[in-house]
Amino acid sequence: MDQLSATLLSAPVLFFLLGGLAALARSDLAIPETLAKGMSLYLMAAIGLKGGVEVAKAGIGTDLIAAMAAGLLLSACLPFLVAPILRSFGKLDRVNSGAVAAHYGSVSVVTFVTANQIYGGSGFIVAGFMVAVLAMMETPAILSGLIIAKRQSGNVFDKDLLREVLFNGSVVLLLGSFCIGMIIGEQGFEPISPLFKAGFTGVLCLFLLDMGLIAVRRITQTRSLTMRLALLGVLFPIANGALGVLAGTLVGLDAPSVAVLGVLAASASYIAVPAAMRLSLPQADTGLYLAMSLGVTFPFNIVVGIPLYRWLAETAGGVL
Amino acid sequence: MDQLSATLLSAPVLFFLLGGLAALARSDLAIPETLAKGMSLYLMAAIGLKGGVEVAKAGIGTDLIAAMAAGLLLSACLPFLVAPILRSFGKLDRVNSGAVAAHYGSVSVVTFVTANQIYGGSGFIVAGFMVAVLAMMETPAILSGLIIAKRQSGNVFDKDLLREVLFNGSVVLLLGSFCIGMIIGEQGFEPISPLFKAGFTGVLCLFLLDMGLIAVRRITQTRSLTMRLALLGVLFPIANGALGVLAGTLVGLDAPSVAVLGVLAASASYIAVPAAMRLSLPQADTGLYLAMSLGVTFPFNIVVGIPLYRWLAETAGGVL
Amino acid sequence: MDQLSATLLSAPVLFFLLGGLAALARSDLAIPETLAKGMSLYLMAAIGLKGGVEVAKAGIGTDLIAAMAAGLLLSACLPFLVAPILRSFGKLDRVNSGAVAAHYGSVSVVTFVTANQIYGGSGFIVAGFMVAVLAMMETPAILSGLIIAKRQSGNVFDKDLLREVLFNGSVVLLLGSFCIGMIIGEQGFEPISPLFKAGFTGVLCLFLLDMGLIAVRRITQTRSLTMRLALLGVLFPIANGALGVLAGTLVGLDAPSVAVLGVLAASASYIAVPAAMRLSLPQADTGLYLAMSLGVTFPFNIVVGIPLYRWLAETAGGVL
Amino acid sequence: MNPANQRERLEVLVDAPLAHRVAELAERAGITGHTLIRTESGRGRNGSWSEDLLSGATAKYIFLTVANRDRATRFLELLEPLLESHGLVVLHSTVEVIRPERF
Amino acid sequence: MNPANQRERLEVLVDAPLAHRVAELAERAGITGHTLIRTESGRGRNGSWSEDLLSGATAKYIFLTVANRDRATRFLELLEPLLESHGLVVLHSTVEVIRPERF
Amino acid sequence: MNPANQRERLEVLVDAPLAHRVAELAERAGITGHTLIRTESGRGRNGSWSEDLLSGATAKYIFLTVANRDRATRFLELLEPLLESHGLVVLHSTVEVIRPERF
Ligand SMILES: Nc1ncnc2c1ncn2[C@@H]1O[C@H](COP(=O)(O)O)[C@@H](O)[C@H]1O
Ligand SMILES: Nc1ncnc2c1ncn2[C@@H]1O[C@H](COP(=O)(O)O)[C@@H](O)[C@H]1O
Ligand SMILES: Nc1ncnc2c1ncn2[C@@H]1O[C@H](COP(=O)(O)O)[C@@H](O)[C@H]1O
Ligand code: NA
Ligand code: NA
Ligand code: NA
Repeated sequence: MDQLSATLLSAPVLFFLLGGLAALARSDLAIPETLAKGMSLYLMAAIGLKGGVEVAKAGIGTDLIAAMAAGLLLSACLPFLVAPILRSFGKLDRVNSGAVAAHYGSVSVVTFVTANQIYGGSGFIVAGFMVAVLAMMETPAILSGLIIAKRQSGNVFDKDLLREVLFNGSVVLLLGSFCIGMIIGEQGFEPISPLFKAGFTGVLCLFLLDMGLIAVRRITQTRSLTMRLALLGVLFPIANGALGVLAGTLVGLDAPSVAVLGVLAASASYIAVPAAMRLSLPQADTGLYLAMSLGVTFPFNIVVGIPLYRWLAETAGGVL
Repeated sequence: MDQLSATLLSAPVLFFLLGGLAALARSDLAIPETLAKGMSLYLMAAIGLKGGVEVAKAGIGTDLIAAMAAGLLLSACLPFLVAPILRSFGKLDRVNSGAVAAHYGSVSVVTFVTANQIYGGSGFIVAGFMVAVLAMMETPAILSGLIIAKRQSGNVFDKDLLREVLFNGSVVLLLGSFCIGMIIGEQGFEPISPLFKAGFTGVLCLFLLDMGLIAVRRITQTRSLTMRLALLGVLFPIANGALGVLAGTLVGLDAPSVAVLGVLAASASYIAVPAAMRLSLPQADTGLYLAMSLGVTFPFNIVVGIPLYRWLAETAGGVL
Repeated sequence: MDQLSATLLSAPVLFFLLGGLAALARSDLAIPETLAKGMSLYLMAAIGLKGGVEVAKAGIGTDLIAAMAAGLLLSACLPFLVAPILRSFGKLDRVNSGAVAAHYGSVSVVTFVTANQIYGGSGFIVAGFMVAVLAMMETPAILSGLIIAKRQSGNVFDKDLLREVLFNGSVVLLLGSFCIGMIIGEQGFEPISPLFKAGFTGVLCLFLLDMGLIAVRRITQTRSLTMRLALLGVLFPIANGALGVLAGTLVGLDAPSVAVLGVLAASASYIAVPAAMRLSLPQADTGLYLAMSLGVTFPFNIVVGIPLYRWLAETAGGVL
Repeated sequence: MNPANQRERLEVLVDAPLAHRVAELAERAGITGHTLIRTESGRGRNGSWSEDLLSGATAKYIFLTVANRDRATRFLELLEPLLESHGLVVLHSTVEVIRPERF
Repeated sequence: MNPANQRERLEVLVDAPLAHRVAELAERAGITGHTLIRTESGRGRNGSWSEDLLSGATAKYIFLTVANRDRATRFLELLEPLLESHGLVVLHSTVEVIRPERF
Repeated sequence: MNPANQRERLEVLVDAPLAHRVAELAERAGITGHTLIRTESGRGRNGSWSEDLLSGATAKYIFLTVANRDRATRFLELLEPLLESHGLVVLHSTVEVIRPERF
C-alpha cells in the first residue's frame, strides 16, 4: 500500500513514532503539560480559521448541511452501538461502558488535523466546512454516554454539564475561529497566515511527539486495560470508520470529505469527553477511558486508520 | 464610521470579542497563564525590536525628544487629575484612589500594539520611536500614585519599589529590545524577522483571545466594582485620550503619532502597575484596580477608543 | 578582532547580554521555566532535523565516523583531565570534583547552536553531521564523572542511571530528529521548515535572553563558587577547546567542523548532566556545578569562546 | 497553645474539575475562605495519575480550609456523599490561628 | 511523639510579590530554612483570586517554615504588623522532625 | 478526635529526580498511596533554589503520605539512610482521616 508508507514517512507521523519509542524505552523525554495545552489550542484555532476562510471562498452549500446532519447522527448514535459490546464482550459495568462509549461517539481533533495534513499532502483536498462538522460532533456523544450510564437514576443532566456540553472550550474555539475565518476571508487572513498556516505542520509534529509519549505511558500506567478492551480499541475505529464512510457516501459528499467523516467517526475524544466524564461520572475509571482512547485508538488511527478510511472512501465512492 | 467597522472586523479584535463572549457564556475555554505571560513577553520584544530597527533607519530627530517629554509629563500628571475624581465621584479612600490613579497614568502595551496594528493596516503608519515613549510612560505614574496614596505617611519609597520602577521587567524588555533593534538595524533584523515580524499579528490574536476571557472574568469576579467606578473606567480613557492628543498636537507630532499618544494616555496598565501596587500598597483592593483597568478600560479602548483617538488626532491636526 | 565584534553585535548575543544586564540590575524580568524548557526542546528538534536533512543531501562519509570517534573520546576523557585540577587547585572533595568534571566532559546544546548560527552567518558552514557528534558527547562524561566520584565504593551504576545515560531526553530528541531529518530529506522538510528553520534564530534570541538572566542569577545566588573555581570555569573551556580543535584537526575534519568540535569540547552541560548528578550523586553541591557551568563557562563561550575556537581552528588548519 | 485560637484544618484531595463543587459545599457550610494547592502527581488504589492539562481529567488539587468546629463538622457532613463516588481523601487536624474571629 | 523532636510549623499564605519580605523577616528571626508551596486559587472575604502571571499581582504562595519555639515566636512578632495590611493568613501547629538540631 | 481514626502524616521534601525513589520506599513499607505537592522555591543551609525545568536538577516536591503507625515507622526506617545524602527534610504529625481502613 503506497498510502500507508506515505503516511508512515511523513514528518508528523515520524515524530509520533519517535515519542512512542522514547516512552517504550522509558526515556525521561517530556513536554511540559502547559505547552501541550497551548499547542492543542493553537491547532484548534488554526484549523478553525482555515476552514472558515475556505468556506468564505467556496460559499455554504447543501453539502455542509448534509455533512453536519450525518456527523450529528454519528456522534449521538455510535455510543449506543458501542456500549453493549463494551458490557458483554468488554465486561465493563454500566457506568464505565457509558463513559467509554461517549469517547468513541465523540471525535479527536488531532486525528482530524493529521488526516487533513496527510490527505492534503497528496492532493486529496478536504472541504473547509468539515471543521464545522468536527466541532458539532464533539459533544452530542457526551449526552448519549450519560444516558447509557445513568439509565436508571433520574437526573442525567445538571447545569454544570449543560454548560460543559454547549460551551465546551474546544467547541467554542473551533466554531469561534471558524466564524472569524468566515468574516475576515482570505484577505483578512493574510497577516495572520504566517502563524496559523506556515507554522501549522511544524507544531503538529511537536504535538504528535508528545502524543506518542502520552499514548505509550497511558497504556503502561493503567491497571484496568484488559486484552479484550485493547482489542475493542482497535475494532471500534474500524467499524465506526466504516459507518462514517457509509454515511458520508450516502449523503453524497465528495471522496475526501467522506474519508474525513470516516476519520471523525473512527476517532475517540481525549479532550472534551474525559473532562466531562470526570465531572458527571466521577465513579468511572479515568485511567481506563484514557488508555483506550489515547493509548490504543489514537495510535491505530494515526498509523493505520488514516490511509484505511481513505481507501474505504474511494472504494465506496466507486461501488455506490 | 468606517474606521470603527474596520477595527471591529480585524482578526485581533474579533478574537478579543470571541474571548469575551466565551467568558460571558461561562465556557471553560482558558489559556494557561504561562502561555499568556510568554505571549506578552514576545509582543514586547517584537515591538521593541521593530521600533528600534525603524529608528535605526530614520535616525533620531527632535520628534523623539518632544514625544518623550509629552509622554513623561502625561504619565506623571494624569494620576493627579484622575485621583480627586476617584475620591469624590468614585467614593474611594485615599489608598485605593492612589492605586487606581497610577494605573491610568501608566500605559497598556497591548492597547498600543493593537492600535499600531490597526492603524498600520490602513496605511496610517506610526513612527518607530513611539515604542520608546511607551516604555518611558510605564512607571512615572507609579510614583505619582504612591505620592497620592501616602501623602501623609513619610516614607513613600523603599528600595524594592525603586528597583521595580527603574528596572521593571517590561520596561527593561521594551527598552532593551529597542536598543538591540537600533544596533542590529534592518540587516541584522532579517534572520529574526520570521519570528518577530511575520508571526506578530497571529500571536496578537491569541493574546487578545485571552484578554477577552480575562476582561470579562475580572468584571464578574470582583465584588467592589460599583456602577460609578465602571462609568469612570469609560470616561477616564476618553478624557485622557483627548489630553494625549492635545499634548501630541502641541509638541508637533505627525497625526499617527498623535493618535498613538492619545492611545497611550487613554490606556491603563495591567502589567507593571498592579505588581508594583501589590508590593507598595498591599492594602489597596487588587480586584478593583484590575477590574477597572482590564475589565472596563481595556475593552473600551480596543473596540471604541482606537478609532476614536485617531479621529480626534485627525481633527485636532486640522484645527490647530 | 573582527570576528569578536561580529559575534557581539549579532541579535542572539545581544539578547544574552540584555538578560545578563537585567539580572545584574536585579530587574524582575523573568521567563517562565516552562517556556524555557519548551524553547530548549524546540531548539533540539530543529537542530536535529536540520542536521539530518543535510546528511540526507550530502551522504554519510568517513568524516562522520572520524568526528564521532573524536567526540566520544573527548567526552569520556576530559573529565579525567579536569578532575585532578578541581581537587588540587579547586580544593573540591572527590564527589564534587567528579560531578563538576562530568559537566565539562559533556556538552551544551545552546553553545553549539549559537556557534552554528554565528559561524554560518559569516559563511563558515558547519557540516550537518556534527549534530550527531553533539548527541554522542552528551552522556559518556556522566559515566566518567561517576567513576571519579565513586572510585572506592563498589556500585557505580544502577538501572535508573543507565536509562538516564542511554535514553536521556535530550539525546533521544536530538538523535530522533536527526534520523527523521535523514528520512524525510529536503522535500519532506519543506512543510515544516517555516517553524523549524525560519523561526529558529528568533527563538534562539529569546532563549539566550533567558540564559543571560539565569547565568547571572546562578552566580549571585550560589554560596560555594570561590574565585579559584570561577577561574577554572574560564580556563577549562580554553584548554578543552584547544584539545577539541587538536583532535578535530588530527582526524582530518574541515575547518568549520574543527571549530565546532572545539566548541563542543569547551562547552559544559547544563541539561543532561545536572539531572543525572542529582540522581546519582545527590551529595554533590547542585548550586556549585550549575554556577560553574551556566554562570561562568556558558557566558565565556558565547561571548569570547566562539570566535576564539574558530581562530584556533583556522590557525591549526594552517600549521598542521 | 491557646485553645481559643484553635481551629479545624481540613484538607481535601479533589479532582480539578470537581474542585468548585467542594468549594460550593464549604460555602454552604458557612465557610468563607479556602485555598487550592497544586499537586503534581500521586498514587492510590486506583493507579497513579499526574497533572494532565490536555484532557483536563486527571489533575488534582488539595482544597485547604480552616474553620471553627461547627462549620467544619457541617462541611464534613455535606462532603460525606461525595467521598466514595468522587474518590476524595480527607485529612483533618487542628491548627492555631491568629485573628481567630476570621475563621 | 518525642517532645525533644517537636518543632513549630508555620504556614503563611502570602502574595507572590511579598513572599521575599516574609522570608527576610524569617531570616531576621534566626530561621534558616523555608519552602514556598504553589497554590492555584482561593477565596476569602476579599473575593476570589487565581494565579495570574500577566499582572503578577494576584498569585499567592504558602510560605512553610519549621522552627524551634523561640524563633517561631520571634517570627510571629515580626509578622504582626503585616498581618492586616498584607492580608496574610497564618497557621501554626507542631510537627515532629528528624534531626531536630537543624531547625 | 477519635483515636481510631488517627493516622500518621508524613511530609518529605525531596528533589524532583529522586521523588520516585521515595515512592518506592513507601511502597516497600506497605504504603499504598501518596501525593506529590508542587513547590516554587526555598532556602536552607545549602543556599536557595527555585524550580528549574531547564536543568531539571533543582526542583523539589513535597511527598505527602498518610499511613498507620506501623507502616509509617517502617517507611521512616527505610528513609533513614537517604536523609543525609539526599538532603531530605521530614515532617511527621498526626491527622484524623475518614475511612481509616484505607490508610
Ligand atoms: N495514603 C495516602 N496518602 C496521601 N495521598 C493519598 C493516599 N492515598 C491516596 N492518596 C491520593 O488520593 C488519590 C486517590 O486515591 P485512590 O482513590 O486510593 O486511588 C491518589 O492518587 C493519591 O494522590
Ligand atoms: N478559612 C480559610 N482557609 C483557607 N484559606 C483561607 C481562608 N480564609 C482565607 N483564606 C485564603 O486567604 C486569602 C485572603 O483571604 P481574605 O483576606 O479573607 O480575602 C483567600 O483568598 C484565601 O486564599
Ligand atoms: N526549617 C525549614 N522549614 C521549611 N523548609 C526547610 C527548612 N529547612 C530547609 N528547608 C527546605 O529544605 C531544603 C534543603 O534544606 P538544606 O539541606 O538545609 O539546604 C531547603 O532549600 C528548603 O526548601
Ligand atoms: Na468517533
Ligand atoms: Na494612561
Ligand atoms: Na565539553
